[in-house]
Amino acid sequence: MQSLMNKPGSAITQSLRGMALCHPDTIKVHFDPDFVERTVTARSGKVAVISGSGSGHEPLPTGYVGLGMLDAACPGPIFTSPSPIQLLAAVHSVDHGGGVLFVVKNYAGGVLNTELTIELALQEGIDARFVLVNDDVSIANVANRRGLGAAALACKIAGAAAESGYTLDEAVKVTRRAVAACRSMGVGTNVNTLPRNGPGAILADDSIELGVGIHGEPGEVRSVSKGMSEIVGLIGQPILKDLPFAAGDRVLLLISGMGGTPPLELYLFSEAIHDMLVANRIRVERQLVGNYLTSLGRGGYTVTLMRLDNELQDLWDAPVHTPALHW
Amino acid sequence: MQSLMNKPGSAITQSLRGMALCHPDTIKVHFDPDFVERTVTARSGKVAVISGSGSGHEPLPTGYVGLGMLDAACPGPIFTSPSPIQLLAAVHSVDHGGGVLFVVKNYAGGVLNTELTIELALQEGIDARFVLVNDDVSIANVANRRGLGAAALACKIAGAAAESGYTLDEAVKVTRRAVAACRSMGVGTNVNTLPRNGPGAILADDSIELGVGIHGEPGEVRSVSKGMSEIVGLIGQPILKDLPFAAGDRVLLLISGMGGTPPLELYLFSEAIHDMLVANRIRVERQLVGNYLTSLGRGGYTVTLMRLDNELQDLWDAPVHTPALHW
Amino acid sequence: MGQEITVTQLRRWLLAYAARIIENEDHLTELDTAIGDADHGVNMRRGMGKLQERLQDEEQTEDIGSFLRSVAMTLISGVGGAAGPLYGTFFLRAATSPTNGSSVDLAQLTQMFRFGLDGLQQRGKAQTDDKTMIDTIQPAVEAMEAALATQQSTAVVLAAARQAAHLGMKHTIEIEARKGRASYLGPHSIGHQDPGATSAYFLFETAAEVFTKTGAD
Amino acid sequence: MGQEITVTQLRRWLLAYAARIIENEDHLTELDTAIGDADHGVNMRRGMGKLQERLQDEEQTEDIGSFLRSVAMTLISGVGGAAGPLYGTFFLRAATSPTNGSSVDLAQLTQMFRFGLDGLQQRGKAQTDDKTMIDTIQPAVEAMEAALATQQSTAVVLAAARQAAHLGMKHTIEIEARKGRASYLGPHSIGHQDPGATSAYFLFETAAEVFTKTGAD
Ligand SMILES: Nc1ncnc2c1ncn2[C@@H]1O[C@H](COP(=O)(O)OP(=O)(O)O)[C@@H](O)[C@H]1O
Ligand SMILES: Nc1ncnc2c1ncn2[C@@H]1O[C@H](COP(=O)(O)OP(=O)(O)O)[C@@H](O)[C@H]1O
Ligand SMILES: [Mg+2]
Ligand SMILES: [Mg+2]
Ligand SMILES: [Mg+2]
Ligand SMILES: [Mg+2]
Repeated sequence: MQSLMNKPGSAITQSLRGMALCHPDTIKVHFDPDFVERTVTARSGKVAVISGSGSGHEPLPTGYVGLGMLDAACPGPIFTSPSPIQLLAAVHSVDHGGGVLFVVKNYAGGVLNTELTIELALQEGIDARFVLVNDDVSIANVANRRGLGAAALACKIAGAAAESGYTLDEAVKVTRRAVAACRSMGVGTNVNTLPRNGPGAILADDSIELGVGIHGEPGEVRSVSKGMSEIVGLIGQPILKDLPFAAGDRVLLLISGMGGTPPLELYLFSEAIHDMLVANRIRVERQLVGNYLTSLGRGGYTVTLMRLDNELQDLWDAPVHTPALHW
Repeated sequence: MQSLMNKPGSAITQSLRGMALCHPDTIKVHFDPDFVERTVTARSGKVAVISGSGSGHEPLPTGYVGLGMLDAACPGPIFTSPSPIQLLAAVHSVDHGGGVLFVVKNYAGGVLNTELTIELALQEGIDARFVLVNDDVSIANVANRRGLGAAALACKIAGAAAESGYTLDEAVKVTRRAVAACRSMGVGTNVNTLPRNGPGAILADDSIELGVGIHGEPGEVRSVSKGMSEIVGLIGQPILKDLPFAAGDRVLLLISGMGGTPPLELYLFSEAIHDMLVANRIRVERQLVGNYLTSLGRGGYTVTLMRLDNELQDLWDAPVHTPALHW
Repeated sequence: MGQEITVTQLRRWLLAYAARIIENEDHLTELDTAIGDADHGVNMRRGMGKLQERLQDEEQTEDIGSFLRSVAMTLISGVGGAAGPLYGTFFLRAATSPTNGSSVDLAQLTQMFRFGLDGLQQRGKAQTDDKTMIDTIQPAVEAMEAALATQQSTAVVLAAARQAAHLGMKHTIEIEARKGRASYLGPHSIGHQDPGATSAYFLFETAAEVFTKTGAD
Repeated sequence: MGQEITVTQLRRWLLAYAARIIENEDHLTELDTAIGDADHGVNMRRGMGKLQERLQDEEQTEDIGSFLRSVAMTLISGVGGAAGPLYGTFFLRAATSPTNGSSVDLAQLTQMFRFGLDGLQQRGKAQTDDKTMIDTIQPAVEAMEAALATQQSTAVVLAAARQAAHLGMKHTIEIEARKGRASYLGPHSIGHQDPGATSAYFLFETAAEVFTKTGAD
């Protein structure tokens, strides 16, 4: 059935239309250039929060559009950044005079396109800023760290801040602080299936890929015959040491499947993560477990920890009403 | 990474423990015999609603435990019915004197085990009944029709009825009516991956399997080079004609991924389904699109229509707070 | 004829049955591979392991009804699949035969089996010729009833049961499945012996061996 | 020397460029297959198609600034990937050179390229030897500036630019990528020519061809 997805242009357009038909109260879709906008109008002066991303990571970003989160999302082609034309169209549609905050994962295309969009917006007198998401500890060089689960968390924090009246400066500041409090890592359990490549290769039964990206970027192949606790041993220390997280910390735990991992396996992984956190005396104050940042139908998971303080926790708890998150 | 799931016994137990750690406010887990119970205690005299199912279909049934839905769920081994020992342990734990309603998909093992459990419960003076879910129109012989998405819907309707004070008789009656108003069909886009079999075969790019079950039961292989609207053409008529649904009907639409289909493809499918319903002047009053009834990580979807009346719609809208559904 | 069967003999029978099933685990799984989901041997083996544990427990009842009920619960928890609740129901209902006490004579044993068979049929809704364990158990019980009516000896009654069970089991090769997973195969199920009919045959094979030997003591 | 370049000549140059890229689509994709994600040819081809449409539009400006800005927006919407915003920025910033008017002389053309180059570097934060299109464009612009300082003819200045661009492009084979996707490969990127440096080379190759020919008219 690969063929259904083989014409990414029209498939993505149709899929967006389908999404809007499924969530008519929450989102509406614009085409050519493509972007998704929330239906609930924002009060004048509210900071607009926008996120662009290549397609294939759903629900990020389109599933996070709605009250308390994104004002608009711009989906690019599969695994490819949306263009400044899309981003600028979204700016024109959702700017309410409070300026625009972009949440951008740290990949060259995304950053370049967002920076160019900001240049174009500034030329029109629209104040626009961006927050870079770079939580992937599997990359040693911090400047090259990719954006993973913190992208979803940053959209929530920025959206809640904007909704509750933060100025653009304040919203940028707290969202940067949120990202700075996050560390993540990805584990692949099979190889990515890109529409153009057909089904991915399968890793050996006892092997995983450590530190994979969400676009099929390879990780380090490891044999893990001892199961989940062994995997968690391999990713737990790099994550905890990097911030570092310390005994007594309160955290938000996000465990996201990459799209092809059954809930059964995701919860199996969660169990081992919880045990690791208890052993390190880190308290899970809030958590999300499910498919929140995916990589088409690949098998695997990413785990993200965000160290909470009162402000971040309040923003996290603030009401949200989107296709993928609502409380 | 198949090996992580290769020891189903212990993997399922650990996964249940992980699930409880991820949703501590909503569910708690009992082991040996294994069952999941809601944390919110029910008022005395409330009908208890229980559903058992082989594992591998998550969130069904464990993700539907909580206020307004299931009092308890019993997960069996992968694709294998739970035993009467599990079911009876759940009965003992959640019976509040109002009797017990079991929601059972129509597969021999599930029915036999539930009927035996009911016999044992009756011997103890506990009133227990079951509602059979058999919504799969791909099977001509109605007696052999398998349970698909209507299982999730029946759990919601039964749970809401029980919560709002229906007697056992009344709850059974309305849940049977809900199931009778449902018709479903499954489409497979690759072949099932059972832990013991390793990765499934992949269908040709332009092929689907029509009328697959959720345990890898094969369907009819069809070439569908024209894409989603062609698929919807193949399943739409059998579903609509069977009830039959008629112009002017209000329906609840459930589109569930089988676990390995990316949201992008699921919404692409949704678009075609919506277009088909509009063409038949059937109004989608409520809808759920996501992974609600899965088949490990297989690619594919099931679509379920339930004809709504006021009572069913009110029960659907009633508050629910479970890991997988909450409003 | 007047021979009395106690819990001790029933236990001996079921231990022989468990051993026979365990010897035949692979064979049963092979049969289920052809027309089912390749687990009947595994299911039965798991249940028989639990049954052996249970039967080796020190604390034992002398009441046949309680004994059969405990066997039933062990099979229900141990076997799983369709066979678990079916065998479980067989023993659960056999336990309710009103003439069970601390021992049964041949007529009472036959009635016990009849109760089990009726329960099994009520549970599974299968008839003979549906290609299930009913094809073994029903002719065996009917053969016992017929032989009893003509006042045959224990050895003769149980030999008749065993032979009828064997014929029934072999007959499942020729017919199309109408119940259980094999029914999904329709006419393709023809030519294969039913796994459940096979595991049920061993009930009568071991009964003939154990009770006859006991009777000869 | 005193030759003036108008929007008409710029349009002719960019049409030649578009044609050259389209001829080389597969080559560019092959280069990106070795060290990137196999789409540079596809990306550029898509953008060049849109550029051709745009340049064939009837309604045209005579103002070089507006013309370049419209070229930039076309590339931004058409190319995608990293190359889209980079080429887009090059033309967007080239459009802001204060000496642009309805025509530019050789010095003003050079300044226009300098503005483009500076914008590109600001956007992508790459230096020479990072194995990107900068390795082509920076030496080319510097060569133009140096040749201008010694009062060379249009033909000589543009030949110098083309030669420097060519050397820069070939130099990318020898170095390790530090920017863009190829940088993920580290030392494994050595031995492969950078796709963006290659597509950028054609800017100067076609400029030398078109503007020199124009000058000879
Ligand atoms: N409705 C039924 N009535 C009687 N016996 C049945 C029925 N359904 C299945 N069986 C028996 O159960 C056997 C299969 O048992 P088993 O493989 O352990 O369970 P499952 O089919 O759930 O995998 C079949 O060979 C058949 O003899
Ligand atoms: N930061 C940068 N500065 C300058 N050029 C860059 C930069 N990053 C990438 N490039 C250029 O872009 C080219 C790749 O373009 P393309 O394949 O179209 O985009 P993508 O890398 O997003 O797939 C590289 O070969 C390189 O020359
Ligand atoms: Mg079987
Ligand atoms: Mg089975
Ligand atoms: Mg590329
Ligand atoms: Mg690319």
